[in-house]
Amino acid sequence: MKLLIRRALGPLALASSVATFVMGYFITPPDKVQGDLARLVYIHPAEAWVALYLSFGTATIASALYLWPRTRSMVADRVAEAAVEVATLFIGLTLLTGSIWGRPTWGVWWVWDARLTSTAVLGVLMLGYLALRRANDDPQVRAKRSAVFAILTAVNIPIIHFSVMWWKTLHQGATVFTENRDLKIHGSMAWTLLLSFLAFSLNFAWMVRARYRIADREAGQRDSDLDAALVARRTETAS
Amino acid sequence: MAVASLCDVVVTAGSFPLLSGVTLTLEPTVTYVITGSNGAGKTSLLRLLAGLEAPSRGSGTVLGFDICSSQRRELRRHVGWLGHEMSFYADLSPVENLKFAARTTGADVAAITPALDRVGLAQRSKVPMKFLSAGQQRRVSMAWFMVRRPQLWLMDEPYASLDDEGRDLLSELLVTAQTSGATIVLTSHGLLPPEIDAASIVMVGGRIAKVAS
Amino acid sequence: MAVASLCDVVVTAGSFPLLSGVTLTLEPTVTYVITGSNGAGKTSLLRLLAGLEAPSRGSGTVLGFDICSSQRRELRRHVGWLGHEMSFYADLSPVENLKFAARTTGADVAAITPALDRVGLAQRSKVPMKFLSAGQQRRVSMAWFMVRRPQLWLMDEPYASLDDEGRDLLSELLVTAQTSGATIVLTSHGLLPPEIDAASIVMVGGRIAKVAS
Amino acid sequence: MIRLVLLVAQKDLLIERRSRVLLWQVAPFGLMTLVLCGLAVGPTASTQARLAPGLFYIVLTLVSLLVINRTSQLESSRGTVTSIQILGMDPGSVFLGKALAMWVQLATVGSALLVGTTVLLHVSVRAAVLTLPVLLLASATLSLAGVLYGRIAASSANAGTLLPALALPAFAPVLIAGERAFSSLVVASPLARWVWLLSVALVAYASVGLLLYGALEES
Amino acid sequence: MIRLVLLVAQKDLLIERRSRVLLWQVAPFGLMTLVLCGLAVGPTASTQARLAPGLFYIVLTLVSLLVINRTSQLESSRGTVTSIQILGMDPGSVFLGKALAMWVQLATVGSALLVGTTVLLHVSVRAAVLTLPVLLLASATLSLAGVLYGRIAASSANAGTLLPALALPAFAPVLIAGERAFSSLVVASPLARWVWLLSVALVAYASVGLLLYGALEES
Ligand code: HEM
Ligand SMILES: Nc1ncnc2c1ncn2[C@@H]1O[C@H](COP(=O)(O)OP(=O)(O)OP(=O)(O)O)[C@@H](O)[C@H]1O
Ligand SMILES: Nc1ncnc2c1ncn2[C@@H]1O[C@H](COP(=O)(O)OP(=O)(O)OP(=O)(O)O)[C@@H](O)[C@H]1O
Ligand SMILES: [Mg+2]
Ligand SMILES: [Mg+2]
Repeated sequence: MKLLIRRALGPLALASSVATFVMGYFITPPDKVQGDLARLVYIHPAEAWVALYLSFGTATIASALYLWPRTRSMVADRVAEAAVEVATLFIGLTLLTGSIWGRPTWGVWWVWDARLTSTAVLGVLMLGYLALRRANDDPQVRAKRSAVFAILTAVNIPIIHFSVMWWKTLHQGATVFTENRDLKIHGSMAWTLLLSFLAFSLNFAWMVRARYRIADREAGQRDSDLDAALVARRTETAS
Repeated sequence: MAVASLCDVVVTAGSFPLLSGVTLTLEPTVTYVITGSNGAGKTSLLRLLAGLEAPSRGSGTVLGFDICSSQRRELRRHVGWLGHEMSFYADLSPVENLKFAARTTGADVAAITPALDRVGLAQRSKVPMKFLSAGQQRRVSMAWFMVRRPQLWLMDEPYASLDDEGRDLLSELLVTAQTSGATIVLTSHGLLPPEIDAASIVMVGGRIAKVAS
Repeated sequence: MAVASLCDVVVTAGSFPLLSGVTLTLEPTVTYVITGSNGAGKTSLLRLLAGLEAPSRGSGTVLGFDICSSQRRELRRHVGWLGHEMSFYADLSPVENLKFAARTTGADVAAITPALDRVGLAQRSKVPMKFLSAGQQRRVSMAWFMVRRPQLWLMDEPYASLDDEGRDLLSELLVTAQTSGATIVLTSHGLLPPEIDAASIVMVGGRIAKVAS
Repeated sequence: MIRLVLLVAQKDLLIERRSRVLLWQVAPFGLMTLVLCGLAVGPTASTQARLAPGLFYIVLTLVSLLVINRTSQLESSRGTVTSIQILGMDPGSVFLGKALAMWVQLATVGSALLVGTTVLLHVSVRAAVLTLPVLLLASATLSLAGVLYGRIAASSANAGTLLPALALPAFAPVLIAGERAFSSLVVASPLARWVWLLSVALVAYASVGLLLYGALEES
Repeated sequence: MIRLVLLVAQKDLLIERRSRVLLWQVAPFGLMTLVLCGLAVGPTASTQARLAPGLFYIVLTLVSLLVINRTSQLESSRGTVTSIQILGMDPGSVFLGKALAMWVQLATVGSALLVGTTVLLHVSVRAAVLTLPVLLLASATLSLAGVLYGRIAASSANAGTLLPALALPAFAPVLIAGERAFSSLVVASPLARWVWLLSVALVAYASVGLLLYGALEES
């Protein structure tokens, strides 16, 4: 099973991405109102789903596992780090494609909409997580602090979400997102949309695994460095 | 039962091994003095014994607490510490600092004023710690040991910065502590006063080179 | 001409007199050792001689500079300093720190690496200062003296925290400096090694109680 | 437990009383930022009254960053860290005690700022008085969160700049909720849900703190 | 003289490169404050374009407080202060060197913030590009003033909270001039006088610094 995952993950991610691209670009028809621009729907929502839910969910669970004494291991720490790092990339992409989409649709790059604002806040929180990791050298200390920070962030997400939602509904009328809902009823489009979610999720899994393996190799390297350092330290003389 | 027993403990900071495999047993009511050249790991060993550092390899117990687990916090309550650097809150006076410490650990608050008198700080006991001279700051730590009476005394170069009178006072304190059943571990670069009868631990390159009593 | 002559100098911090009237003359190429009990004002006197404190009463000159005027800054360039606390930038390594100091004072940059080798820090010369042990930090200061070769050496308990080898090194350094014409003032609570031939200054309560050579 | 909470709070407040940082430095900073914000939005009284709640809470957030920074710096020097660790205090109590002390400080500065806002930015006195309970709630939430984030940032390199980067995004909901509640009083619209949101945040931070503060002290 | 200026600047930038405070902590903080300000001011785009210059300069001021704090903290511990004093460097050069290093940092963060402002607060790209020279001028003035105030606050107890209280009022003119100049570009009105004001402030701070920095080091 494990072997299967290891072998199949990369090719599957690649294949589904290619399929999404082909379907999205050549097979599905352009939108009546937005034209070819609407094809961003095969990229942007899936990116957002990976960035907000899949990756941050992974990071939170891994951090909780690290903090729970019985399941504490550096594996969990590394998974959390990998997930947040990948999430930062995806959140950046979400903001980017969203802005690109927003410029022709809304006439501006950015509006103070609930979803946009909470995405931006979350993005900064993820940068904070990465900054925190860089500010501590000791692996144990770093793991603990960043795990607590990740959990705090997870607790914050619903709070941010609701505050921003309520805040917006007080100020702004209907959102743009409802207009596009009817896109989904076209058969080939719905399938392509679904496929895009699958493709981005697979890509996420593949990237996290790759990042994890780099971290693992670095840790292995550190371990053997430590062995060498121990030997060097032990041979220090009384001088 | 041994006060502390360490088995092949490694402590690292970044990628540097502060301790490179320490195996050691400390017996109760003995005074130990750790010697070794600069950077040999004396301070690091004391911090390990105090529960202030977590081993990255090896295992051990101190005062019955496992130093690899979260029992380290419990351990810390039972040791006394005197370090190179200034301790306590710099903005508070010795009296205020010791009162806070005594209240949180349940030590005897009434013993504070006599202890500060004893170490010769009666005059300066209401001045913020940061204004005290190097030796005076050390004396505040000595007063804290008198109030706290811990089971395990850990002192990093306690004789440094003290004048002759301070040194006599410290020796007296150590002798009384030892006879009343405490275990003492201190580091030193010089000779100890003759009244201190100590087993010696020699460190080289982050490990124990020799233990002799 | 005298290296330093102080006439009834008072230095205060807040309302507390750190020095309560010091009159003192230091002769060139002599080594002085200041002794006295904790809080007697030894560190304060050294700071005064370094041009780090301004007298609130009295007058004096050090190395020909008037310590009551803005010549104090000029004076500071000509003295060497070793204090209780860590010096230099904690985030930079010994090499980087010494390079910066040498460039700003015009000292010889090429002398830095040999000096660090000499004090036994070849291995640790690229680690940020804050990670060095107590004795290693002192050794960096010793290396700086070797590079700088100041006219007046001011050292606050230089022998503390050094191991035997470090102490020998320091004594050697002091002897060479003295023979090459520098004046040395240091404080100490213990005995000095026999090779150091020093005049003694005894302080009590912020003043000079006795000077003997 | 409660004894220890009070002891810790009392000690933090004693240090504040000794150094008078709040009175002489934080409060003037807050007032000054308020004036600057007033300048930046321009001189129209109506605009100012409309923007006042938002500006008030921004300033409060910045002030709390200063207070948090100060509180966690008290225990920052290496020697102090060691001797506090040696006391082996129960982390939950330390957490609550420090938050209590910070709450007292934030509520004090906050009230002063509220007076400033009323005077400088033309908010009605009625709205300002009515918003006081919300302010107490918001500052309690900020304190609990602040102690946690302060501890996460503390004693890592450059805590002074790391803290704002970590805590500011997390403070956003408190800021929004406080601002909305205040605005509701200015323009009369429902406010219950904002109080509700603040209370949820308060409980969330208190529980996470009690559970996880220990894990942070460990390190 | 110039050699010493460069040496000092280089040393400060080296420490920054070692610790990466600017990249990981100050820049995210600035972006977040911008988002928060956008939130607090409310979502209508038109209001935002008008308020954008003011908000931008407020955020820049807060960011510079962080940078100043960090720069003066480098020399804060007692031992370090002593050994720097012992080098007896020419105070004028130290002043200019530190200001230079700070300028590099502020200009970098400022440009990043400008991009953020353009995207988030609907400023036209043209106005943003045209305001860049003013930004460079304003950040140079802030740096010079910042080093001075940082030095005044440093090594008194609680520098971290004293600094904002001292420096913020002094930054007000720079803030206003920068904001006005930026606004002039947004709504097209004369801007020369603000550039003029900034230049005067720059020269004034530079001269005061060169003259008096020595007096500060003395104490
Ligand atoms: C910077 C700008 C934008 C950001 C940060 C952003 C962010 C997001 C996020 C976080 C989601 C996931 C929501 C969820 O699954 O709960 C999402 C979904 C979506 N976005 Fe955007 N978005 C932006 C601009 C746009 C624009 C301009 C459009 C189209 C006109 C758009 C169309 C959509 C659609 C159709 C979905 C899926 C809707 C759904 O599943 O409810 N987005 N976006
Ligand atoms: N800033 C200050 N404010 C008030 N009192 C101070 C201040 N600095 C030092 N003192 C006091 O001045 C006296 C002299 O201090 P100094 O550091 O010179 O003593 P010392 O002789 O070096 O002592 P030690 O041997 O302990 O190092 C001490 O009693 C100290 O408490
Ligand atoms: N955080 C750290 N990162 C890297 N190296 C460190 C760190 N802390 C200490 N070291 C190194 O670990 C070694 C042991 O330090 P330690 O303080 O235990 O020595 P010590 O025996 O107490 O020396 P001294 O007699 O000088 O006080 C030193 O070489 C020091 O440079
Ligand atoms: Mg040591
Ligand atoms: Mg002294």
